[in-house]
Amino acid sequence: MSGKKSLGRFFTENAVVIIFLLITIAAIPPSGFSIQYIVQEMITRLGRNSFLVLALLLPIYAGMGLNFGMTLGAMSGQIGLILAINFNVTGVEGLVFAALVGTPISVLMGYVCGAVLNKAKGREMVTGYILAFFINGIYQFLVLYMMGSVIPIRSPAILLSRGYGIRNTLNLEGVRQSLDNALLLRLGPFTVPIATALVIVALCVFVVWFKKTKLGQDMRAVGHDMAVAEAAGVPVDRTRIIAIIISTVLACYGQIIFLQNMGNMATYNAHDQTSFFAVAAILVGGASVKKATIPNVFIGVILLHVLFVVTPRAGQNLFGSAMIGEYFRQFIGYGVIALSLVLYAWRARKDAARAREGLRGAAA
Amino acid sequence: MNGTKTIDPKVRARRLGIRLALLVVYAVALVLCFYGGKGHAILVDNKDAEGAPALEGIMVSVDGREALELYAGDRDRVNVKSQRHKVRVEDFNGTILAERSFTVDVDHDMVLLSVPKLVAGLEPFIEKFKPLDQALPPEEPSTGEAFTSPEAGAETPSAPPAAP
Amino acid sequence: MKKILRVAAILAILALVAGGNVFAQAKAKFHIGVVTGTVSQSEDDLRGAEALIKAYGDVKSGGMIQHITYPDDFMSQQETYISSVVSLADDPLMKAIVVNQAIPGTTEAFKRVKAKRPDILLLAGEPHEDPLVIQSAADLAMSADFVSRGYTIIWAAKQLGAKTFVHISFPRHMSYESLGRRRAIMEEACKDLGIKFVFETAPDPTSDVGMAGAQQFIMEKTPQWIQKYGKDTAFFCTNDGHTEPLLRQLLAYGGIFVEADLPSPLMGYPGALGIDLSKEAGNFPAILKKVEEAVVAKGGAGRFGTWAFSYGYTVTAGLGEFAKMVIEGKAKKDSLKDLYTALGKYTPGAKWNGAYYTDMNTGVRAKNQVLVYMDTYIMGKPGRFLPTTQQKVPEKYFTIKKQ
Amino acid sequence: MRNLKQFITDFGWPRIIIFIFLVALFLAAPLVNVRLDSSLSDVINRFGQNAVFVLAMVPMIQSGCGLNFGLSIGIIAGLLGATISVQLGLTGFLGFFGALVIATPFAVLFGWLYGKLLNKVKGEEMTIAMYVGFAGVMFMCIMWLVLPYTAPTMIWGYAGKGLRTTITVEGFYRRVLNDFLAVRIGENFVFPTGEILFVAAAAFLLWVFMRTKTGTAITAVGSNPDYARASGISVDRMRTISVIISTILGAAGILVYQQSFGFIQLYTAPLSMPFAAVAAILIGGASVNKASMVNVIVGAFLFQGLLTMTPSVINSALQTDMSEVVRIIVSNGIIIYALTRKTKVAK
Repeated sequence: MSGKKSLGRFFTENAVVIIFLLITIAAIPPSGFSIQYIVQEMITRLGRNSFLVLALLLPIYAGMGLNFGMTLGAMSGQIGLILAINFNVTGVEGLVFAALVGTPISVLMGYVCGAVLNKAKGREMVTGYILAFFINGIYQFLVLYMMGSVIPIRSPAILLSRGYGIRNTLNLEGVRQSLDNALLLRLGPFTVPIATALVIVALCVFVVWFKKTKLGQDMRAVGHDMAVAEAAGVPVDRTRIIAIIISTVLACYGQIIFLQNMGNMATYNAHDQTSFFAVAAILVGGASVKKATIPNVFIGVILLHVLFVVTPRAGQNLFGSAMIGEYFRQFIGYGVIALSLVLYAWRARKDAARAREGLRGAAA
Repeated sequence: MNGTKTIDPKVRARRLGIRLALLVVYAVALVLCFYGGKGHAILVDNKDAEGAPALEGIMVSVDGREALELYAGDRDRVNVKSQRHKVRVEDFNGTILAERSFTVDVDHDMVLLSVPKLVAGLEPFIEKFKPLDQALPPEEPSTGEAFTSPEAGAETPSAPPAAP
Repeated sequence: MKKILRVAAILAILALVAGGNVFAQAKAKFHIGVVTGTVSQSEDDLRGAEALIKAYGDVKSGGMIQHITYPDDFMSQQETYISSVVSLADDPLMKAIVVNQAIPGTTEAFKRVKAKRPDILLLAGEPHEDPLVIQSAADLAMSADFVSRGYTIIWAAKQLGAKTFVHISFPRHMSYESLGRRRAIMEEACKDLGIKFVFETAPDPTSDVGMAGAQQFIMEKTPQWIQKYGKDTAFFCTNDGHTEPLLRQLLAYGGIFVEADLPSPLMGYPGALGIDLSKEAGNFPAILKKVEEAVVAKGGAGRFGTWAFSYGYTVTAGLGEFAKMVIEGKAKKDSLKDLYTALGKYTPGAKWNGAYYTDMNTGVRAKNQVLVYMDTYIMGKPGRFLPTTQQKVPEKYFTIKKQ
Repeated sequence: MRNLKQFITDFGWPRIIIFIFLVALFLAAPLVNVRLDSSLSDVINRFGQNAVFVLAMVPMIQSGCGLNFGLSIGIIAGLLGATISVQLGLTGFLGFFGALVIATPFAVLFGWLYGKLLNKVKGEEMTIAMYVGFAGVMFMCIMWLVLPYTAPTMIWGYAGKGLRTTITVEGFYRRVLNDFLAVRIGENFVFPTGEILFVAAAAFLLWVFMRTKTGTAITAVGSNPDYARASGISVDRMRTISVIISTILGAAGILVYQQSFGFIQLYTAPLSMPFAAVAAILIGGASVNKASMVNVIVGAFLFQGLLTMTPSVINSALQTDMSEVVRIIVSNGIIIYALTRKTKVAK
């Protein structure tokens, strides 16, 4: 009985990963892509997206759910990039410059986000989501109206010709793929951006190390039970804010890495989907609102992006309509987030109910 | 954070020191990146300059990159990073006419390097590029190149030319 | 639970079809990738791709055309867009990629394709990126002539008796070099022809109000604009989504409409008028006739215009055809004549005019960007063509800069 | 006195500020050549158009399910009703109420499933609702393409299949409510009597319902689930009922919206609609777990007023397009404000 139960448990716990794996495997043949293409695309996308997804880990440890507020960090990174392009700082230095400019902004944003989320305990995710919309308004105000009029912009190439505001699409020519190309490894038919990979590995090491520090321990305590942590003398609110600040700063760097690979930045929209894709990826990788590990990140990025690469074409080849493939991809994207949230919430409730019953049984 | 124990003044001083140091590191890193990563476009110009007529056929190489082939009246563009650079001018036989290192003002996004002046040993052979028509505020993304000769820069600025 | 069932159902479908799908051996010697918007973004472009599939077959069934679409919110999903264009280059038989409309990100996508497969011919229809940017990557870019039309549309409006010209747009579009420059030309042309020029702002459909909010705004404001500027006012909007509610209100309240930004009998009219065109599919003269009847019935005779053939449709289909001709060696990729031959296949009898794009700053004529336009057809009893293509556009307009 | 102060600080300030801002906009309108009468007419019309959506928020808030970010589910039901009604060729009042009748069973079914789902995820309703709504909309995008509709006014004229992005309801039920007993004052002001009556009727019915035995039970579940359970109320059942009602109201809301707007909007159009309704009810002073009819009316009016007035007045005044940004900041700021207010965490 217990074996059966544990098998069932394995399935429920990994339902999202399993379902996703099945859909992905089923969708690869009809897409008609070569394995070589898919693998190369995976390598590229791991380099491009992992950093952003890793930024989600700390707030989950701190029990704040999925940090939809990471979009704030992405916006900070974009401001850094805009300034780097403005001063024509190129190459890896340009990226570091953008990151340095983005850091204080994202720290501030992270603080604001953390403070707001502290006032909305229990509703962090929705609040973070709306907060991203709100800050997006401020970002637009800053970039579209302040830059060029209040904040001096010297490069006419990025300024709208009306004299203020940044152009809609920026060509990141100067920094384009500078990190990726800094150290390229050719592995048979594949190219691997080693420098990017090293940065990501460094971040993983940081996360592992951070969990062991006093602050990391505090974070886990807060994530486990705020009241208990408070009683144990952990400054709950402060710890939560720090978790969000770190996450926001990482998102800022992540967005810079993402955009240098894209080579092209939609000034007003590049951050729109950042949190959506990152959250979808980590959930697909088997993480939940309360629990996430580094392997979740990589499994998630691979699975989600393979699916995103193959579904439009697979859908098209199966249904004979390119549009259906496209809609299907988006449906899967939203659906999987909903599904994994539901599965998690449902499981958590069942566990709680079981615990309560156990308690009652004991009482009786 | 009330309720926490009062902090030892020594610890406090150390904390302050660390924070200040971090701030300095931050500022230094920012400046280093700015200067090191600052890109400049060098317009390598082989036109008649005051006191130095254009040279017939020359090969100009900046920082040891693939040499540009310039005939009299030609102008080409090289994108470089940071401020100190080397330029070497040869004729088509490989005789070195001049080899110099030079500095670009960090504030100049685009500079004009006059090869005839360089070869003739006239200073300054490098100056800030002034668009011919300052009246029109530049607005196209490639205005910088707008006034260079057509073969030089009708295209958008490309990454520093490695091997073609 | 619902979710699980749903996913399970889709899985089952996938498995079934995947199992039963026989991968037909490709019969075509080469493939052409076609990228367009979905029906909800730009129907005409997509229909052009369907026409190509009809003519040359789908890659899936051994034909020549591989058609994919880009997401509706393409501004936020550049990653998806770029990688799906690049994914076309995975097919070793792929010899050309046609993108219509070439939304932001196309240049980057083309650069990646070029890096991977330099042999692929890259054609961009109606690029959204600045001319110099797209020219750096595309083998050929083709746009509606935003220079000449800046003048001809105003000229046509004057022919229809307009006293005021209202230009409706929003910042994102005005930040495009082509659209911003056309606006400046229109403003100048209005001054010269004695028409009052008015610029009105409407919400961007790709912003968070969505298409619904944007259309709602046009619905509400148009009657007020007509009241403010009078019925002898010609309206022009840069966004396709705005066109339908605008036309609808103009038909109801009066006003003049010369032609849409990307003119087509399918643009706005069928939706605004609720016309059934299923029988006329693909037959543009018949479509035009039916649209005209509906417009006249609404009292819009002599005040509403369009191009006789759909621009978006023609660009997709024509560029696809052109790509095929080039690959087969029947055309040269820098021959304007050959391009017109390809376009002409889908627009029998239409009068075209066009030129290479000239960069204003350098005066360099780009050999890989073509600007084209057609005669404007004014619907009425009987309808008539305005000879816009024969208008000599005064030289000065070619040097007007975006402001 | 303290109560009044408490009231203002707790409920009032954002509303008061927005109200003052709106009044300022109205006062400024004539100065920048924006017609007051037509603006007012637009505001009232938009109020009617959107009030039912806002109304749809109430039952779920009261039952403790939080804000209905998954309102799109109801909208989809309404869209099904609308398209089927047009497909059947129903016109006039028959068209509108036909659509309503057809949409209701869909709404009940969807609402039931959706309610069941939300019962499984107590505490996480809002986030999940949002994604369920998104996924539903994307799923329907596929459906709109493949469902076998044939009415020529609805399908793509060119292809002969698949529904259009926007479908005109002209000749079916366009403005049937708006024009019913409409009062026209002057050239530019029209009072859409029928529409407002419909909204009033819907609000009244909901008000009455919330006072029936079931209604009070729903409120009880929302304010204290443990107590409700103890007094023998089935918490899950009440929550499901509230979700079903919310979904039906969502369906009715989109129909009211369509008849006034003149188009049925399909595909991705419903994605952003729930946010406007959420913002509106929060502006109206509702909290995440308490909402009243007053909140609905005030909220819908203030929010739509803001939406209508800011673009026209600010654009005319400043000659910029900044109003978009102002609107984004204001409406989302209000939602944040409401979400961060100290409330007992609804569980």
